[in-house]
Amino acid sequence: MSELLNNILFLPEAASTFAERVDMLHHFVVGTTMVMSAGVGLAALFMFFRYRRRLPAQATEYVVPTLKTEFLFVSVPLVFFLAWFGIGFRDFTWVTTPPKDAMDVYVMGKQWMWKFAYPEGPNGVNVLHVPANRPVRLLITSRDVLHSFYVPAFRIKQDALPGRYTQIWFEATKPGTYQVLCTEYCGLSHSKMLAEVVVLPQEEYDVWIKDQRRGRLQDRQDALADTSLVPPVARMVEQGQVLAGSEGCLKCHSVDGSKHIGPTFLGMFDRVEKLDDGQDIRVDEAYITQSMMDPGAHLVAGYQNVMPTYQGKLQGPETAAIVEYIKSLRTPNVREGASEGPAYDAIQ
Amino acid sequence: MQSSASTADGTVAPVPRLAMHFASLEVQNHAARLGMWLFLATEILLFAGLFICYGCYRFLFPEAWAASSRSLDLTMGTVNTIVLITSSLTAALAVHYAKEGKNRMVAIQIFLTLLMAVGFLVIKYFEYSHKFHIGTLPGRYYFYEGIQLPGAPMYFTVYFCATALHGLHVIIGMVVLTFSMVRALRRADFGPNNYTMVELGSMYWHLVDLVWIFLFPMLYLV
Amino acid sequence: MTPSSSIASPGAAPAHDEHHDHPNYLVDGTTIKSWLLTVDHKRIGLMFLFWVLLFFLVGGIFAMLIRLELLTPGPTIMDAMTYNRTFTLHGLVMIFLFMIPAIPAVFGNFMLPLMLGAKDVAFPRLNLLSLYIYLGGAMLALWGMLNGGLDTGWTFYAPYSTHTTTTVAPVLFGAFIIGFSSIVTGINFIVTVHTMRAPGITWFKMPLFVWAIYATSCIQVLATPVIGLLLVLVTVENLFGFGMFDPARGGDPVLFQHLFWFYSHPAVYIMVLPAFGVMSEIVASFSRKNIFGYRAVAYSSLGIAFVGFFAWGHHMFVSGQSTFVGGLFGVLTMLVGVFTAIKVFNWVGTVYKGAVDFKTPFAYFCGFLFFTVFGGMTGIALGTVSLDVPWHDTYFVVAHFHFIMVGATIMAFLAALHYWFPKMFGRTYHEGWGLVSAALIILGFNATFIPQFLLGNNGMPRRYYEYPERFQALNVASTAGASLLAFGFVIIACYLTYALFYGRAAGKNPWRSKGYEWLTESPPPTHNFVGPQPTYPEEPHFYVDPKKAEVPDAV
Amino acid sequence: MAIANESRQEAHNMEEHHGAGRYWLIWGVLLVLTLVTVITGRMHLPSFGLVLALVIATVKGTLVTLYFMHLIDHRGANRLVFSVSILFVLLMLAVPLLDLGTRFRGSNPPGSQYSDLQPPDIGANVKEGRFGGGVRSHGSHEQSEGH
Repeated sequence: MSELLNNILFLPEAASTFAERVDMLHHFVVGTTMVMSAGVGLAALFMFFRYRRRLPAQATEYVVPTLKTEFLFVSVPLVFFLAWFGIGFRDFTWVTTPPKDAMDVYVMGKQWMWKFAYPEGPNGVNVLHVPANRPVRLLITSRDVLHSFYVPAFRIKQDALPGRYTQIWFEATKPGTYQVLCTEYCGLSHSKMLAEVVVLPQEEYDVWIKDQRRGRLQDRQDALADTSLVPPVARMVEQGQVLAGSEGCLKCHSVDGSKHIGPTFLGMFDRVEKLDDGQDIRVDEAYITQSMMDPGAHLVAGYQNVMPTYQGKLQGPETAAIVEYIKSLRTPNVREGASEGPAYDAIQ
Repeated sequence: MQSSASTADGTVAPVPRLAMHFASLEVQNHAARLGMWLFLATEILLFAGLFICYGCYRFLFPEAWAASSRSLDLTMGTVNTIVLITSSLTAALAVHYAKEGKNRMVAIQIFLTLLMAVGFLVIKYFEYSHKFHIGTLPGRYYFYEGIQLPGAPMYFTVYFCATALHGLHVIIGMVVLTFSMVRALRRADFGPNNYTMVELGSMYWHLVDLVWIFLFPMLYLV
Repeated sequence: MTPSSSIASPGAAPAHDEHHDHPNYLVDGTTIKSWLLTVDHKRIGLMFLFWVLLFFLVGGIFAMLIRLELLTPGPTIMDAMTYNRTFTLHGLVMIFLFMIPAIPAVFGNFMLPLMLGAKDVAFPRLNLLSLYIYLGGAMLALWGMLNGGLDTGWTFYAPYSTHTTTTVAPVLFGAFIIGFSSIVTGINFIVTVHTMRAPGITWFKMPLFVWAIYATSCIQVLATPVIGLLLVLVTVENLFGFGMFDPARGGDPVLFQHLFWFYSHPAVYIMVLPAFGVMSEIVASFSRKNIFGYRAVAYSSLGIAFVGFFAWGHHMFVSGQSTFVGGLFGVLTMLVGVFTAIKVFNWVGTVYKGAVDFKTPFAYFCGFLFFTVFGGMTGIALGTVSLDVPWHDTYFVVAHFHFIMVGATIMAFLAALHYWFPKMFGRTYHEGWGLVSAALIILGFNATFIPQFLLGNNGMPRRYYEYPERFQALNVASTAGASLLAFGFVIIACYLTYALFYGRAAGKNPWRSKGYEWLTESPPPTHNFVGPQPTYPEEPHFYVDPKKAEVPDAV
Repeated sequence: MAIANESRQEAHNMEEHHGAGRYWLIWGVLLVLTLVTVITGRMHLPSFGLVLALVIATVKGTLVTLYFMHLIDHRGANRLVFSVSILFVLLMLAVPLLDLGTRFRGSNPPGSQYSDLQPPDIGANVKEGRFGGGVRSHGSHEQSEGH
């Protein structure tokens, strides 16, 4: 029955739990509308014929509705409309409130492509892999203008706002490949901003993501290209803290302000340091990154050039995470610095 | 408003001419006032757009708002408020004298109003030039180092949009009032039955005042 | 209060009062200047009719170009940039230059004073000014369109509109100027209704068309300033970059949408409420019945005007707006639906025990009923929050608003044009061609937009230059329907132009209607009434046999 | 004929001539209120400062509309028009505020009190650029990783 209705209505395949709910309400609304409109229409047609004009200047009776009729005119539509609204709003609340155990994926719209990133990697362009039968929360952002992430088969859609996140979630029910479309007009190639969601069974998904993470280590270039997709700061800070421990930074750099082999991380970011060649430098992301890759380039006065280079040992996102961690150790009196979080690009 | 204030050309009419499509003079004046109120309602909604931008961003960035509003010159703002309220008084008095047919007094009161309007704009000019100097400017033009809170440039975007739009209304109001003044001097035909033109011009001026009465605490006293 | 006392005042219409034959307004003064500088509401209405039809043609050509481009999944007749500009201009021309002034400025201007027993609108010169403001704004906007044209969509959402390199400023500023025209017309009509009603016409004896125009004017006056401000802000933003809605500077693009839809949602009612008014007149006139539930229809116009203001957020369910506010807007949307339903039931009820004469305007009434019911019900469906999630910004929405906003309004516009053609020009058109073209247009409209409903269900987003191949069949169907529609309009243009010059003389009241506007001559003389002003003892559309008539106290 | 009565009533009210003293009195009250609002404004009252300022402004605005603009002598439609426009402003303000307050926090402008995201650079102290600090610093970030 519902299959047939879906075909008549040209609805695409329903492949998420939300799609099932939406379609149910859709059928209810369309069904009632058709029945009631047919009723009104037939009544009208009947009366057009029954009360056709017989004399050119025919006089008619003066008819006014009774209070009961008027009440009926108001209450019947009101009851139906509110019932539909009740169901619809329940479902809407459901789809905008992700369950706690949902898996996060970051989605970024960019003229004219979609980028996807998992908190622990990997990143990808225009293809999103998700496991079936597991809630997935999409945190959607944009780098330039408004976009809108739309998967017809899942019946979900959410605008991407530049520089901030919106969220929506879904639980795919059938493995397969589904199209993603952009539905917020975003410029010249708006209609070419297509992507795919590949829904894999859980086991295949696990294999896939393991492969991806291994492959990613070998393919640094790819990882570098995708660093533009930064997860939110808080998560990066956590990663950075773990990395600073595991990569050995904390053997030489303290985080409590005490002097060690290297300068302390506490309050380092945005501090003006005196270099050994007498110049001043403001510690920013560029300087920190450079110091990791080529530690001897600019030495802070009073420290030895003993730090090994991390060139090739750290991935782009890992470097960024450590920078984020250092930034998080600012002392409170330092002014709020340059931007992080969802980045925002110029439109040219 | 223009149509209702019309008179027969050339001759000095003791009472205003009734446009042929109105039933009576009372109705004509009523229509003129109602039209003016409707027009003022559109003006209120025009400013409402900016008030909403103000409200939303104030809600989001309260600290930046407080800090930025303190960077304004409260003395100048207060003086400007007093100037504008006083000009509203003279505009109201102009209507008062128009009803009594004292055309000379009408002209004097409107002239005083215009004088204060110019004063308002001059003070505003000094405030603006100070802001251009220190860099508390909208959006990407902002270069003031004193306030480094997110939202501060937004405050000045709202500030400049609101005060510029208000300033534009001051200028339009001056033009409208000038017409009444010239007529009070040239034709001197305002009287108990014929003061609609002054009344409507003065209503417009009061609206300009009204908007400033709200802009002043919103911008200077957050 | 007698008409003679007010006519006695000299000066305003120097020459006319000396004529004893009282020429009708069309021939009273034949110079170009007498038209261009007229303050007669009927002539201004006709000039509006001319321009509005011209811009309808322009918008229609854009529409046909869009449909042709969408015949194939890839590029068909233009490149992507041209296509983006075309649909933007289609929207802007149709909304700001055609739909908004279509019924109020043409038929409202012409009929409102006639229906109120007034000699003119309250501010005739402002009325003329409104025409020239409209033309000025239109010229500026057209100049901008020819010098590059903008590609933002008619919604010009920030931040795209503030950053695009196309010509945004002149077009948006043109729209801003046109807004003034709309405001002036609105103020004029409200004041006219309040102060110019003839003795005997109380609030609840006003024709329902007047009620609808009154409600429309309220919306125009209260909503237009907000879009005016927003247009200026976007223009300034585009030129100077103040950052009001720039996300990089803490600006909120969703706030832009709130302000935008605060006007643009009520604007939908500016387009459709006058259509409701026209249809109330026509159904009463052609079934020779008083309107069933007159007060309910009148109040529901005001209700739509008021509640319609606070339903704007249903355009923003997936924009990042909060879930709670989404629900609030959803409920209010349902209320608008209820008001519309009241009207529909009462129109159908009017036919009950009536005497239906199935003439061209009544054929359009049937089409109108169909489009209003389905346009309205799809609107309700879109308002049930969760269904809007997949439908938002797809062709379903496009089809929905074309049904309610365009379908219903075009039906009413054409119905009004046919119904009041004898009143305006004193001639009649060919009834047979009228029915044929009405059938063609209703069919063509359905054939154009029903496939678009299905396209939307199937998931095709709007504003797509190229589309996946699975959408092609329905797009071809839609284009075919659009051709049928265009053909219907060509027929109308032909026989109405013919009727304008060679049509039979209509006589004073060819429909034997008892609407107030038919109490005067057709076409009316310059100041609407000759000799003593008609009196209005009966309510409009009172068709009870005078012998049996007890003046009813109900309603 | 209700409307004709309304016109006449209004004309009658407007004819009733008050002395100029009323305007001077209102002016005095307005000046006093201005001083009050400036003084309380300078105290930077923590939570209700803006509210108090707006209440005073409303009182001042009411005085101006009622007496300077003679709304107190007008009836019916004029009052309705004015109050409806004020009502619309309030409702129009309330809804976006409600939206900002109840939205998913991540969707609010970064750096605002309703967002956890870090603010973009506000553009002070840097070279002027159309797109400001956010992009610029991000660009340098990417470059630095290219080492």
